[in-house]
Amino acid sequence: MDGLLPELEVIRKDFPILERELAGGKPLVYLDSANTSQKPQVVIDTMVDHLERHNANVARAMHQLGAESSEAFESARDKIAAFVNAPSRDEIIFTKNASEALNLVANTLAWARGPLEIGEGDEVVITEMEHHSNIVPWQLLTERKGATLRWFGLHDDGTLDLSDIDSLINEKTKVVSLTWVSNMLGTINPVAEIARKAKAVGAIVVVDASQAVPQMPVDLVELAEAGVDLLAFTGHKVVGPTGIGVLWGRTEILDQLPPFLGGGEMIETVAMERSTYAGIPHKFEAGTPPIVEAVGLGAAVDYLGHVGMAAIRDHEHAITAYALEAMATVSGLTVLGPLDASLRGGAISFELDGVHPHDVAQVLDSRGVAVRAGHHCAKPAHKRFGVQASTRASSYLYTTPGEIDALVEALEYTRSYFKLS
Amino acid sequence: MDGLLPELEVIRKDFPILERELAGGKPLVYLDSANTSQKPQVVIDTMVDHLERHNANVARAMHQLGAESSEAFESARDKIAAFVNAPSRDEIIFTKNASEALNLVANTLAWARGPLEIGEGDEVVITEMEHHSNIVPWQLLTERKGATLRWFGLHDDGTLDLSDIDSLINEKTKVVSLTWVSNMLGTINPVAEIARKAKAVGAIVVVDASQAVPQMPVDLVELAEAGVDLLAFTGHKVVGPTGIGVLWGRTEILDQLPPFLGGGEMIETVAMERSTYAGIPHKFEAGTPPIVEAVGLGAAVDYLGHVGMAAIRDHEHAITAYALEAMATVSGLTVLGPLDASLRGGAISFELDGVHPHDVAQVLDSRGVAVRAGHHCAKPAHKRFGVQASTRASSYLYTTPGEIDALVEALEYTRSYFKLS
Amino acid sequence: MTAQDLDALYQEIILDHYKNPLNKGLRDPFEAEVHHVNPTCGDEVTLRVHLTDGKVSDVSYDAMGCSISQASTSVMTDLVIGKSVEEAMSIQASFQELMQGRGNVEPDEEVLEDGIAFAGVAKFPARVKCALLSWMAWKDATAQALADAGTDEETTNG
Amino acid sequence: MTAQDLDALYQEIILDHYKNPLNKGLRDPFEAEVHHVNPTCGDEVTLRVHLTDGKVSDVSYDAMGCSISQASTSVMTDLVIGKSVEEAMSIQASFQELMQGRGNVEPDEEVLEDGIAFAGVAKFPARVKCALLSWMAWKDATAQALADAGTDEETTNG
Ligand SMILES: Cc1ncc(COP(=O)(O)O)c(C=O)c1O
Ligand SMILES: Cc1ncc(COP(=O)(O)O)c(C=O)c1O
Repeated sequence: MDGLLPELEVIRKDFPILERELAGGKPLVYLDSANTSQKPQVVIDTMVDHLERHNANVARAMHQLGAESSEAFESARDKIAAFVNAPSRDEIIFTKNASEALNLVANTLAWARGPLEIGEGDEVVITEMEHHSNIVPWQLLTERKGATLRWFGLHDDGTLDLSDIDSLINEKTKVVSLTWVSNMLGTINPVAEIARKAKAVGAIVVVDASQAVPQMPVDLVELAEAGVDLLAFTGHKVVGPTGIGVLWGRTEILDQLPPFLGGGEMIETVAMERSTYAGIPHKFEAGTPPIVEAVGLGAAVDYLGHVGMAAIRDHEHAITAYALEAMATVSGLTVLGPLDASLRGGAISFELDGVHPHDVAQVLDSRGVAVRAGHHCAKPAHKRFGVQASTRASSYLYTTPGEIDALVEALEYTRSYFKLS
Repeated sequence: MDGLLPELEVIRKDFPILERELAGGKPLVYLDSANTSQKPQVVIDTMVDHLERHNANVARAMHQLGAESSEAFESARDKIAAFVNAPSRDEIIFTKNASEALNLVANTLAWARGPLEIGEGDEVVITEMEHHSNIVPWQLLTERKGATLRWFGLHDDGTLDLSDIDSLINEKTKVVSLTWVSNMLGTINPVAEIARKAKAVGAIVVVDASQAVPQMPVDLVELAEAGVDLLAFTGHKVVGPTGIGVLWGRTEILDQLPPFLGGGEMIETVAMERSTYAGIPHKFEAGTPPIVEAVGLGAAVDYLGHVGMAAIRDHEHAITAYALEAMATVSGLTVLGPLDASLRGGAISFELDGVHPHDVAQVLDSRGVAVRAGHHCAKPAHKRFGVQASTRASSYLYTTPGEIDALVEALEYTRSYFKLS
Repeated sequence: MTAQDLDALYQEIILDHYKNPLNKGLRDPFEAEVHHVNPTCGDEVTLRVHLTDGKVSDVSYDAMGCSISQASTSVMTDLVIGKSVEEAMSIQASFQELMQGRGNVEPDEEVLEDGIAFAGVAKFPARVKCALLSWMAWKDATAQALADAGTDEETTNG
Repeated sequence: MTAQDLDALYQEIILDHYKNPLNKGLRDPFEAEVHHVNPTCGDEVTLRVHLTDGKVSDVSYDAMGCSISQASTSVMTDLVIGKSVEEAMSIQASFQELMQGRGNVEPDEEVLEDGIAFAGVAKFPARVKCALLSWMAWKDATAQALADAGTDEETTNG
């Protein structure tokens, strides 16, 4: 098959969990990577080495362990900045996950004064395919500030309906926030094009790249040129640990935003009467940061960089194309989202006529096939397609065509288990 | 020496980093545990096992890995609830650190409406010995809402000056937030007594237990009875990993607070127009939580529980008494904070006449002794004592009297290095 | 999980109730109506209770969800309709205990009848919420109806 | 770090400047005054610059901090006072480059004079900020003085 990672079997060996045996001696077929990715040994080992040999708090400690830990932590920032080609490494802010990164933006905008202030009559624009983490923060912001939330709708094929872009993005628009790749439909959105439109009216552009960064090369210099101001992603979906996310922001914007959480590390000086704040990135990193998590994430992006993000994109594309084709042979199966693999990422949500997604996932699990069932934190998108829930299979760099075969075989078994054939 | 942990050498073997050799072949003398604690092998191994064998996202997944991961994550909550004897396990909210826990409270209070709303004329009371993470959030809240920040001063011996408690805590007081154990002075504050006063005027009582939970048995049922409403601590100081903190809150208060971060997991249902939110603890846990960190923290509190928190308190007490006595022999050394070990925790900040804390820490480091120098995120307390910075030695369950001897010897060396004798 | 576990989960009785649910639909009269959601998957139930003289006269519902949640709703209505509120509450408690028992609670067939078919569900933490959705909705609705009745009485008495 | 490293850090020259700092105190006249802090440890410097005809006529300061930061301030004033602004800026740049070079930059004694004693500091990331505190303050103050002068000229020309 064209496009697969050439050393797929070697890569699989890097991920210890892929050798896991499930109940009944079933091998694991992990197709839930859009939910969270598995971790290569090198990420785990790097974290262990840090905890066993270099553990200390950062920034504050003068001793050798402190210097080692600070060095490891700050070079993780360098690595991540390089991985997404950030204009400046100080623009990389560590959060606890992508959700916190998005909330950081919405929450500080609520307290911003001056040009970034949002109030009555102002509008925030999102899309109907957003993850809840890119909906609720904007609902909270607009409700609290008396602004209006608006959104792009979707075409039946799962792409964004941009027909009303000129009325949606107008001089009242203060923020446009959208996902680059949908975690439900798989759709890849034209973020640069939308960013240019938003810039033209002076709006801030926020991109949720939680599903994009794992799957494709990201060039923030280029995106910044198109007008993207802030971008969020999460560690656990890029073969890194939980407990860490990343917010990238353009320096001029970050400098204008008020602080988010207050406390240790984010200050310049503190008196009981008033405090002044540090510059970026520390201004937004109150308290002891996720140190071993940053170190793990550094190892993760090194690992992905070593495999090559272009190669990973091609692999995902090949697997997705193969999966879409194979799944089309299952009768009663309807894919939600674009059917052309080149327009989408590797998350494939579907319906199976007559079987509820929970039951699909349960039967699949009895065959060792791990998929997700539910609304995948994208309830409005499900509603748009008239369904309450769906089943989602999602691949990653370690996924083989054989695992897709196992999925399809398990889907056929599901149909027969529920006596549908 | 009375009170030391009986199996101290066995305990030390549990902490791999304690075998670390520093530059020049020096053994590590780690006296920076108030900054962050070291991790026992069982915490590291539990995290590795989770990452290598059970890694999956929680709450959302129907498959076996998902069930295992969710079970591990939620039983960590059970363990932590039991460790601090929380009235209900659903009152344990995972945050990224203690700073986020404190900010969660201050930030949601800023948006609270009804009885918890804070506005002009209202007062928030803290103390002069707070960590910046328990100062800045309240400065932000009071500034933003037009309320007034007030604070307890300190006696020369480093204890709280409670002489004006009746005027400080009055009918305008909406929140009283204070540290249980000072990270700089070591002082243990009478939180129950202050909570009772605060309750009498209907104020919310927040306790920063970042330095207390590591060092002494904590009984939240008892504290709740005294009137404590919310309590924060941080994973990395209780031999757990970074990236996780805990907020405990009384159900009635948590239910009244609006959501903090919006997104996945914290919702009941989401529509584009409006959302409704889940009950506690999930309401305050937006996005993928720190899963492997919670699992690690669960192992950490199991470990501490196994050693016994009363035994750890006695050990800390014995080591602190020994250290205070030994340090008194160093000429020109002044301890900041109570000199009676029974009134304090194990963090000992001091001044050495004629040598700046940076330089003290640097020379100590050349002898393998790791201490912290600076303001320890407690600038106002330093200012109160007329100093800009101090050196701080802090012990934990793995600290030996021999390490205190090494500290004192290194302090003498520092004096001679800077030609003070 | 194995094929055997799967069969333990999807008992014939469950699949029967799923295909042919009892007491389906929303009916009048009713004293309380609630809407419950399973936040994880979006499964929903709208449920009404009608009480007369301390008895559960009717439970009607409109629900969307998986086989487990649908079958559980059907079994629940069948078990509680016609019982005294007290008895029904105790059945609810038994079922909830069974579901939350992680597979360690022995079900009482006398009390739970077809409900014992859900014993296997208790071993699947992710599915426990499915099985409990309508039972919790019923408990909530009944509590509301009783509270309103109490208020009415108070009002009447006052 | 070893005792040798310690001696490499605390060069005699550094300890001399620490004990007997040059140009200490705040003096008039000055065109700009700044206050810089090291957020980690609270070390502070208040620093004034006096420029005349493109020359650094005076740098005066009030500072609290460790031996490295105090000695560095003393050396800095000694190096820049009397130089042209341009030359002083280039000395500042050399010193900053040395400090941020992680021990891989060879110091130029011609340019940095006593400043080369700080070469050892570059290997201690936690201390680099100490050594740079007053140098960054001087750069900031000088930039402000120049900007103000520019504005004044503009105002005069306008
Ligand atoms: C008393 C006290 N409060 C709060 C904190 C903040 O904890 P964290 O940095 O983990 O948020 C600390 C530790 O740094 C502390 O000692
Ligand atoms: C598109 C998208 N946005 C946001 C998130 C939130 O990420 P996290 O749960 O790590 O905060 C996710 C993943 O759950 C996602 O897929």
